[in-house]
Amino acid sequence: MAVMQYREALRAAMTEEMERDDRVFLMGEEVAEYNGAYKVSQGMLDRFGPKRIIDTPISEEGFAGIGIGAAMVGLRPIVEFMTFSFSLVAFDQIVNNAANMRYMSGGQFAVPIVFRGNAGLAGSLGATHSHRPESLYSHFPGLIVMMPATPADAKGMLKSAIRSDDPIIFLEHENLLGDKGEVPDDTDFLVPIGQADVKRHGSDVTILTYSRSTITSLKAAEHLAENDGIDCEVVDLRTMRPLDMETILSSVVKTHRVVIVEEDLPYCGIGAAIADRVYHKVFDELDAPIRRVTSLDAPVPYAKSLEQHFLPTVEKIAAAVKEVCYR
Amino acid sequence: MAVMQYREALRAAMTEEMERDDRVFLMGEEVAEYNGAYKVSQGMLDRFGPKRIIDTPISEEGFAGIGIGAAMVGLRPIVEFMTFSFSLVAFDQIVNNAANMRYMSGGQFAVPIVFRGNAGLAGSLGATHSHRPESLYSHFPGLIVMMPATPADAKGMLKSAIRSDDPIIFLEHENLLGDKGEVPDDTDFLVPIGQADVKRHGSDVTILTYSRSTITSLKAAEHLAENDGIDCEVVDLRTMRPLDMETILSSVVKTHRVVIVEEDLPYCGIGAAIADRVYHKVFDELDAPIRRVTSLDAPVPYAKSLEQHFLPTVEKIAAAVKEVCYR
Amino acid sequence: MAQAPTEVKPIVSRNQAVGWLRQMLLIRRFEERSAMLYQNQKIGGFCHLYSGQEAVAVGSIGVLREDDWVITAYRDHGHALARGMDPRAGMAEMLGKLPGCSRGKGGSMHFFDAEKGFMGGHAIVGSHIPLAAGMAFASKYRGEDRVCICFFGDGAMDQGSLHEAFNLASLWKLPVIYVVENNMMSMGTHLHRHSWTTDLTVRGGPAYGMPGILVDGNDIEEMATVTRQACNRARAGEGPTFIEAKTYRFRGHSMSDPMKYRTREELERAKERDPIVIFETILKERGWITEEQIDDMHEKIKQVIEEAIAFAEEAPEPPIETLYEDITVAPFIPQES
Amino acid sequence: MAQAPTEVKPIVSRNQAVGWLRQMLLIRRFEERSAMLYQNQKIGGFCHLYSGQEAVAVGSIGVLREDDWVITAYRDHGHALARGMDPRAGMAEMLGKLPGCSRGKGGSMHFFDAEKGFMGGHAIVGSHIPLAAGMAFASKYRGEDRVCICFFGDGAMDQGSLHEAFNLASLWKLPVIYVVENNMMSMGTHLHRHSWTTDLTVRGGPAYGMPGILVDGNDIEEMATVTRQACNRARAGEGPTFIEAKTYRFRGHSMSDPMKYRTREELERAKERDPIVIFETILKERGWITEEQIDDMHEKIKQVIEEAIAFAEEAPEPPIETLYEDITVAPFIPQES
Ligand SMILES: Cc1ncc(C[n+]2csc(CCOP(=O)(O)OP(=O)(O)O)c2C)c(N)n1
Ligand SMILES: Cc1ncc(C[n+]2csc(CCOP(=O)(O)OP(=O)(O)O)c2C)c(N)n1
Ligand SMILES: [Mg+2]
Ligand SMILES: [Mg+2]
Repeated sequence: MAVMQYREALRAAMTEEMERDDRVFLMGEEVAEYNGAYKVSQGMLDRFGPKRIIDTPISEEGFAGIGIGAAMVGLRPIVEFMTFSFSLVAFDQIVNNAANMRYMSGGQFAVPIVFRGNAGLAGSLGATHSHRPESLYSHFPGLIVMMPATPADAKGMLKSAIRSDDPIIFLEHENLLGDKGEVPDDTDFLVPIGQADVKRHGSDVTILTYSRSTITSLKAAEHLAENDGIDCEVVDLRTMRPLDMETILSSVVKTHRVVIVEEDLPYCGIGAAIADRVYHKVFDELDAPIRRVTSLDAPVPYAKSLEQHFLPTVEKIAAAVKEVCYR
Repeated sequence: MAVMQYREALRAAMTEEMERDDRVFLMGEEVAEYNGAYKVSQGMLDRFGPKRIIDTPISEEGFAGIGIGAAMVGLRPIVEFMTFSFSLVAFDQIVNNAANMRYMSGGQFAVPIVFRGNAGLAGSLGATHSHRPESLYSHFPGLIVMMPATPADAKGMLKSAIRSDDPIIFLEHENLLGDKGEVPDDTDFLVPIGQADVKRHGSDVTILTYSRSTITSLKAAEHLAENDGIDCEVVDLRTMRPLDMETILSSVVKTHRVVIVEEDLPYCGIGAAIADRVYHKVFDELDAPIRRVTSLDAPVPYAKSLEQHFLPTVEKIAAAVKEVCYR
Repeated sequence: MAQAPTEVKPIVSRNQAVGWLRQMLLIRRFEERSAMLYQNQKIGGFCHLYSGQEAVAVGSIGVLREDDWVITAYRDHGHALARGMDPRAGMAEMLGKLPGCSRGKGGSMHFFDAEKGFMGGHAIVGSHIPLAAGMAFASKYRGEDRVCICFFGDGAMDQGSLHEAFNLASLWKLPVIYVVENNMMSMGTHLHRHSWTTDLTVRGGPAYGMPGILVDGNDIEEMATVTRQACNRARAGEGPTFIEAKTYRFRGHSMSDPMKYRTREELERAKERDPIVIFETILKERGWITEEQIDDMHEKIKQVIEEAIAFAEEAPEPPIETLYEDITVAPFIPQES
Repeated sequence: MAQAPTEVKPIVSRNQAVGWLRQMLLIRRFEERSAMLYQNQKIGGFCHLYSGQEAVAVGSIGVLREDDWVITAYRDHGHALARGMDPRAGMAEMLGKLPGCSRGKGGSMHFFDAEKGFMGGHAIVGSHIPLAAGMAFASKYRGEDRVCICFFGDGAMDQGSLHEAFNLASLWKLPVIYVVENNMMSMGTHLHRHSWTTDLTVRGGPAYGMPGILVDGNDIEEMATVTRQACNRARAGEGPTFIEAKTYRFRGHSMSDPMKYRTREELERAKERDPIVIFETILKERGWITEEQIDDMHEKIKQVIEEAIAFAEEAPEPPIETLYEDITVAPFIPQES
């Protein structure tokens, strides 16, 4: 075990997988000579050279498509979007070419590609730069969507993503990049795709969450334990498609109460999709309607004074938890 | 009242609004000389000339952006996507420029534009040509999303859309274009944005649906009334954002049972979003968990023999209705 | 805008030439029968015929190596057959059957044949142009000298994906050959109404640092000549080439196109330049084939296509469980109920 | 690639010229102080400074009519101020305050000023290029002779949106002027590493049927000259113009850029060509301004900016209820709970 940052864990995952498999390469804006806009790929150009660490022009549609084409013939590209807000100009490539290729070709082609980069509200970036695309991409069968919350998960999940034969949307969070944590050194440490993780065991309420909201939820759980004697189980979903229904349901049948915490928009987002699946499976197990804590239903404003009201907070989560406990 | 096709009703709406307001124009692929890929704009070039009925190159990102720019300075463009599957290459323009412009400019600019065209499964078109973008666009505050099911609604809703000062996503259905129905002649006949319509009154179960699925749901309701003595209320939602919660809830508190019928994908689609809002508002009013009838969670296959299993059918709806009635 | 040399014919052996004629006839027949099957509603969806453009695909694909890649748009039957796809697999796909080249999931617009390096028909205009650069990228990454040839229509010149891929291909000197099949029509829109210039080599060639070669796409040997040059250039690491192949489609844009945008006379005139008739004449003049042999060839191809149709008609429908197959390589877990 | 004429100076009156100098100084000062406020965390998010490029915005916007439109990317302070935005509104926006030019919702990257025809800073690279064509389209549709000028960086040359908009603008002869501010860098990527050619007039000019004019962007009067020509062309219905303005940015890409991609010497050399110093020298040589008057101008501008900062600091935060304001023109109904 070593203590490292989330960004270092991502880098370790890419580095190890690139050493293991020379079909793996990294491509994106500023990943090479600049060492990564967020320093995730720092030093990788020095290590692997310009053949495998590749700076691109600002041509998301172009290089996403190049990645997909290269994957179709057997390479295993990692394509970095500087932020995932910029993936929207490559949306067609991802949902038509990456997601549908295998199906439309009757299984003849696989697209083993990882699209990765930050998503979410990084702070005062305004509406264009703060998109949360988790539900947009989870919508599509053919894609797998992963969102790590901790350094260890960042490493183990990214390694699994790179080894996967399917197209992966791997959403990191800028505000987690500097977080530190214990990370296994084992070069075969893998967090399986589609496996949620109970980050805190508890008996009263199940909090279903992911990415940065996991951290906030854990804080809220501590707060509730101390101040209100409510014992929350915090389930970090980690993979948004496919959802780990087994872990989710075994928690829900224990606690009978669910709060979903997410950074996504409230409408047609991932939270409603999760709630729907829980209701469908275990409606009768629920002692209270599911409550959700989300971003507000508005574009993201620049002003800090406004933006601070935008996201799930410990207070909002605590209020929702109390509500489902009828307290 | 005149009996006309859905496509004629759309044409009548555009024609009347163009005569009423010379800032309105129609732009898109094959809308002019070809008379529309689906003949929606047939004859409009003859009537209005090439200045206002404008053929474009295959440049969705380009002409969507031109429409938005023109709307920012006071024109009122109608932009046709030949099918909405092609809007995915213009996704960034729609969600960043159309949806966010007013907010980001602090209210200085409005974007009075209508993006319209077919969406859904038109039959044997395969995965690339059968997207259902209702949830993708309804996700974003700043957009309004409308989906008419009948010729009268097609006319009244499109006229309201054209008169609106906000960006509208107006999703038609290829398989409804030839449907006939009574349509008011009144040039001021408007169906208000955000208003659902109870297309069939009933007391036992509420079916929430929209677009083509409304027609299938009405058939299922007849079938259930005749064969099972179940009296369904069919609520045609019409506007997907903002949802008409008042109409929805007043039906639900009457029937206490809800089935949602949609052509969208099951996960992170519009149906889960609607279910979530109903649960949130009137959980205690529900005598059974909400059931949903959706497309399958797969890309859309070409083969008719497969595709026929894909969509909501009378049988599937009837089964869901019986399930919520515990029959 | 460079002009292709025309004086160096014949560039193929007699055997090859006869094979090319046969391929063109096969494509033509495949599509004529497809049109009938479409009218009988055995084929559904959109169906875009290639008739009139056969020389472009056959002449260019004809000079590739087996390990090269071919990718195209939705008007893809010609390229697939030129690349050696079994017409039975193609026809079964049209009919949505299990042994179809895409297991019945793709249909007319989405043909695939991995074994032949046929990387698909792609139905979103322009979307496959970056994919082609990606395959070329892989070739270069691995130190191979395989090339990718990518076909698209004049209408695709207006898509942003082309611009991004062209700059990247040129910047990175990727071994890719871009062929615009300029049939002067983007669906019902004449070239001069969708492109600022009707000379596409101005838009796609030197503007992106590539040779921009104009060629008569109905002249199969010219087509082969310029493609071979482009291959050599690509294999030598000198980068991409842009070829504008002027041609004409004899049918409507798709089966549902009433073709009001052109006159019967225009069409008749175009048919006088039928690439198949032209090549038949040339081969006869060279004494490489006789009238009789041609008739025989027509007859044999008829049989092949009828067999393909019979095969397709008898073939099984894809079973329902295939709906959830081939979505992901990993076991697929539907996110529903 | 045409070269701009340089012999026809001066093209402006003394008054105008002095006004331009003042504007450039205002921009420079606005940004120097912004950088400090950023370091003090009064400004958040991304902040891209324009220092070194001022002559491009001031010289070109300086010859527009009041009813023309200006639109640019996220590096937008310079264009906004050149168009006459009140520095107090700009500074309040930087600080996220209610009287900010976008009510505190846009921030540095998303300045807007409808009254001045300043159509925004736009932060998705390339996304505003079609919008500019749309405004030009509206001008033509209404039979007006207003033009739209659109600024973007060399990095935006690689986006598909540019390609689509350029073909459309040329095809429809729209009155739009496209100005690429070629500072040779796309964030940390040198031009030769992101564009197949370093001569952008090859990519953006004649390839799209537009004049492609190369101009020294640090020479404000050249900038004005070529823009005026482009305006005349646009107003006469002759269509778009592409201008490549060579320039240099003195600061990093954004405030968080360590600038490892260039040497101190390169930067020093570039600063010798500071457009403000150049223009000050010219005006002094012409006898249009004295050293004293320049000092006085610097002093006054300092005051203006300090006042703007004071205004911004004292200005109210946007109240919480504004979160749901200005989303739609119609009353907005949040789709939540
Ligand atoms: C992005 C996108 N927009 C529109 C369409 C609809 N469409 C299909 S083919 C076509 C015309 C294409 O013309 P061209 O590229 O010249 O090819 P051709 O049909 O002549 O072979 C159009 C508009 C599409 N498939 N994809
Ligand atoms: C579509 C998109 N991709 C990436 C970015 C991130 N980004 C912002 S500015 C920039 C560099 C742009 O360089 P250039 O266009 O030359 O403008 P300059 O910064 O030099 O003014 C990049 C990569 C973005 N904002 N949008
Ligand atoms: Mg064509
Ligand atoms: Mg630059």
